[in-house]
Amino acid sequence: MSTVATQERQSYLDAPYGLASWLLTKDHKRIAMLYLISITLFFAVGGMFAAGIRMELLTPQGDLWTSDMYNKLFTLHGVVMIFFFLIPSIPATLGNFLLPIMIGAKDLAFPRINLLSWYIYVLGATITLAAVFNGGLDTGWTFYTPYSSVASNTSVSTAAIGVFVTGFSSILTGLNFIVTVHRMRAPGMTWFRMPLFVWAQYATSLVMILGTPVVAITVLLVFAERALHLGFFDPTRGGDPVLFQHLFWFYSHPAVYIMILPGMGVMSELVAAVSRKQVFGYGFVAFSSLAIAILGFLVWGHHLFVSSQSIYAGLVFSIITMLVAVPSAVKTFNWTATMFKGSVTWESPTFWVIGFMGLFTIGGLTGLFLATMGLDIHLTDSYFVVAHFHYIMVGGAIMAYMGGLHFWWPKMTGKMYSESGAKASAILVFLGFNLTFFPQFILGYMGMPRRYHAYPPEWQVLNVASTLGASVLAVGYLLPAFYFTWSLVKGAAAPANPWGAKGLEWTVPSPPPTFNFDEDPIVNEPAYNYKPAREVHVA
Amino acid sequence: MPNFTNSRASTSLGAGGDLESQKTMAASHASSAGLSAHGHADHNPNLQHHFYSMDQQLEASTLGMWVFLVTEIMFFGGMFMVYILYRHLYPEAWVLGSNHLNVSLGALNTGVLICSSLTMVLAVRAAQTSSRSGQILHLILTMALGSVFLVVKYFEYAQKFEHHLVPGPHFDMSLPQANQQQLFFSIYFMMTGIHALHMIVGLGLMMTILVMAWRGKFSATYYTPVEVSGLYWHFVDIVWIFLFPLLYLLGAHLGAHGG
Amino acid sequence: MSEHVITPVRTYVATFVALLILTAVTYLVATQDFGWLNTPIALAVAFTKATLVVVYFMGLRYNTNLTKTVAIGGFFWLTILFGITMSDYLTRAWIGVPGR
Amino acid sequence: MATEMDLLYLFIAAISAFFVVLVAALVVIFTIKFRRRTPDEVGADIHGSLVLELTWTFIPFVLAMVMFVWGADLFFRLSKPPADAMDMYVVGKQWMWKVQHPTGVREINEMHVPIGRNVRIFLGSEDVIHDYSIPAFRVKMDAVPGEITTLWFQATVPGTYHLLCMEYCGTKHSGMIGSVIAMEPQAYEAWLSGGASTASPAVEGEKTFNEYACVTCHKNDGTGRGPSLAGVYGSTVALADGRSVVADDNYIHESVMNPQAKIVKGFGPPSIMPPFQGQLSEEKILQLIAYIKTLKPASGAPEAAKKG
Repeated sequence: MSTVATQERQSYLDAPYGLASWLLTKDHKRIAMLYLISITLFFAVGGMFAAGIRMELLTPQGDLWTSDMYNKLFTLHGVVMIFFFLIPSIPATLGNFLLPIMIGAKDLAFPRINLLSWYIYVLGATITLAAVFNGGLDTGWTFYTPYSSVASNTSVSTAAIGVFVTGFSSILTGLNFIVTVHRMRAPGMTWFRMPLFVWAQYATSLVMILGTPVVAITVLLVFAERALHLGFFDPTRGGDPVLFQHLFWFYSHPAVYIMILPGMGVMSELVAAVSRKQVFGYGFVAFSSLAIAILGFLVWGHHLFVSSQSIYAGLVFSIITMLVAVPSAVKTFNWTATMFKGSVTWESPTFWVIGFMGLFTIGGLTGLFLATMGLDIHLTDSYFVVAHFHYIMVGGAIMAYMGGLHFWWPKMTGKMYSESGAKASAILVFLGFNLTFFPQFILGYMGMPRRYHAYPPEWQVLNVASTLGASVLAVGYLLPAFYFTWSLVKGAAAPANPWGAKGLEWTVPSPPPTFNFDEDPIVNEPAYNYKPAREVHVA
Repeated sequence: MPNFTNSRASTSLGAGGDLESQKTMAASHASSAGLSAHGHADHNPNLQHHFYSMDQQLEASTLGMWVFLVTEIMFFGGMFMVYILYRHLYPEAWVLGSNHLNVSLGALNTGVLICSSLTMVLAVRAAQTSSRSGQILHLILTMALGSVFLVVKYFEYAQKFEHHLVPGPHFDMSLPQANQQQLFFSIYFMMTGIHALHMIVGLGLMMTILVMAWRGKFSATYYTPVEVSGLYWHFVDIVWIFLFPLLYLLGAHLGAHGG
Repeated sequence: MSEHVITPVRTYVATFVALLILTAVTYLVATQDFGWLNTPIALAVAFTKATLVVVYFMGLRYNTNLTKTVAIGGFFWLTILFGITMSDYLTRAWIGVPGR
Repeated sequence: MATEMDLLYLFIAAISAFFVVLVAALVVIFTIKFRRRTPDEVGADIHGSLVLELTWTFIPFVLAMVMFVWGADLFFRLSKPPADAMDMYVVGKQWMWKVQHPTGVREINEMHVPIGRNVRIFLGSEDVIHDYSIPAFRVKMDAVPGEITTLWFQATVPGTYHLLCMEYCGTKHSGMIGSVIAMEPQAYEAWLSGGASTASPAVEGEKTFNEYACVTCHKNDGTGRGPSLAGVYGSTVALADGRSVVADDNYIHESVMNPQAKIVKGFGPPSIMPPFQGQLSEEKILQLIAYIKTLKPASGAPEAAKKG
């Protein structure tokens, strides 16, 4: 192992040193680290709100928090987790760090705009936190009018501006990725030699570019209605509250694909690397990312089946929602097929892969229940929906984010983390997660509404189980904080390719130098080109 | 922990296969991806380190601006959606509301913006032909026309305030279908307000480009900032091209045009 | 595309004049009552003006096919938002009244 | 309907369980069976197979379509209330449900219904969006301010069932609950007669119709300045601008709130009817509609309203 070479060559972590060099950096790897720190903070904040919710639901009568406090808790849990953790999580950290290296570029197309994206994220976060500290927000993360524009007296306007500003952070990230993938690929890196992670990031960026501006204007209209009396959605002045729902879900459903597509990209990489095998059906997996991104824009109406939407429009939305489930199924089957006849390691990333496969499949399939119009009448706005989207977002996106973080941690920090700690954390998260959210499917079918501060007593047992699961889940998520920081201090130096994986990022030392490559790479073989042992050319 | 050591000579991934053949093959790929021959980058002071050639930098910047303009299209698209629905639900109220708008000022503004597009494009052309004076002249003209647009806008808004046509507590409720007209004016103010904001941002952009042009930074080999801000300016003009007929000319054929 | 083609001033001025004429046309057409045709004409004229600006002033002519797809893609996505949302509002009354 | 929904639920649950078990089992089996034996072992050189891809694209597609068709059919049947249903008027107001029976008996947060009869509910909201939901009957519909929505069900087993508001509506969203009491028909009639004998919505509607001087313009014999409302409910009305609309609840609701929106042909723009936005509460409008529904075209009336 060429450990000596890593030391004398300056890695991006210690090239220029000092706070200013970090806060004014234009290096995509450092910006990824800045994002990593900020979104981990917000993951903790969102997690605390979730803990507040779960503690309240231990007892049927709402005796821990007042109902106003509870409404603020679930609203802020939603806003913080979605806008400040899930949407930026994989694209802004793993995506920012790896995309340029994976396609052989020195940096993203617009490094300064990349830094601006982080500052806009910080600005948006500050404004939203300002809203949290003076009155909080109790409209639900969905801001439904006319409650948000007329009836709520919490600081909806400030939170609306906070979300509006944060939206531009993900627009700029998306813009950067699209231009980089189109214009900055190394010689020889054709579209079909790109890693599937890059395909997923590209598809996610399309959704960021085409969807986020619509929620920006929608949230701005709510702000204008509250602050300037412009009555867009005000029923007393002829406005239509359902129009808000159309505009809001036009972005917010594709937003859930912004959250899951990068996770799928990470999974394609991890499955290939842990089984050291070409991803099964590369082309199908790549195009299913694009299919999900594009079809994702035609299905938002399945959130409006019971909100006086025309039943004929409901038909169109329901049938296309069924179509958008097919690419996800194709991906899942392709990942499973990739592991067939692979050489599957039992190192920690495999635990996250298996966790993802189990939970994401349940999450995806429960989406079919809600896409079926007949069932949605009973299930919408119940805990069934809460369980479904948590299985996708926590079971899918966060499990993949954790897996990706573990898989690329040696590359990003140059340190190895404790394998046993990672395996324990994966198991705890898997068990805690299932104990938290599976009972909610049953609660949902029994009719327990979401966002309820107090509930009829016969549902208490399942809620207690769910809260128990939530505490196990919390421990599972806290563990990495310990062994990752421990690895930074005491971790062994990571070799260039600890997992023996294929990909341009594994050909550069860990942590990589500031400009990624000493010599510009030339690519002349397909991605995941794992050759059987005898042909390995050992220099 | 075994790993695939990479031969120091080149970081190519190929297992086996001699170096020379890879280089020639890659070079052919290089030209297709618009990169100059591998390793040899244009030596232009404005070339940023992570680009290979000025062409690649220009293409990336224009593509970047076009993708940004798509986000602006979707941004204004949200407001047009509100416009379309409420015009479908309350057609008469829309015509009544539109009759309150001053069509001549609107038409004047459209003309002003089209002229500013012309001067903008001549400014870009002046940069392409490295004529510093041309750049400065046309940039100042564009900014002047932009300011004229904003001044005319100010007068229009002043008129609306006078006639109590601003939605809110002092909206003139005696108008027929007052609530629905209040909806029309909500959309009118939101769309033209956001458009005016974009004009102001555009003027700020022009100012920075003017300063850079003054310092003679732009020439035939490096005019990306001028072209990119030109794209933005033309987009703002296109938005107004759609706003004018949809807001101002609704009830024109009914002839009842108030001040 | 190493050498960027510089458009002669004539083309720019011609596009400029065309745009002014089209604005006048929009105004004149709007003052005549063509019934339901008024809006489609206004939109058609606005679209031609917009395409003129995009193709000539914004130089989409010389750009790569990718930039062209980006520009067209942007407007196409608008039609998705408008079309499907309006499909809800236009078909709400189809359910009719029970018993009829 | 509820049992069929349970059937559909079990059908999809079975398919989902099958695929979850299939994927989970395969993943675990492959991880164990093909575990890495030597440190530099590499997986087999398999790229993919078109046949497999097509099969696991086609099969999920077919299954999804079956779910779609069954679900859509059930949804349509649940969206079209039968004609013979008993009308109930429910108005959601921040954090309580005001219910009115066809005979006029009023209730708050409670609703007594006879079993074995179709019950159709007209939903209005006075402030924000609420959602009238009875999980036991598997029905739910949003109450949107500015609109009237409908839902229907048929209670089969007597008992008390939860009534829950299922669209977030503010502080006491979780307090906006109540119960639906399904009773034997005779018990329901007994309860009804025992209840406060207030006038039925139609009678209340007629009182409002006279009180707000609607009767001065809307005369049944068509001689009034406004269009005759006899038999208008459900008929197709030709409008002044050439469009023709079905006169359903929302049309009447909108025409009362903002008469200029859809002016009937012959009573050309501008309509002389003042807007009642803000003057009439949702409840009063629901009663007005109940009254208008009782107006049948008088036999031989000169200008009988056009049949739908």
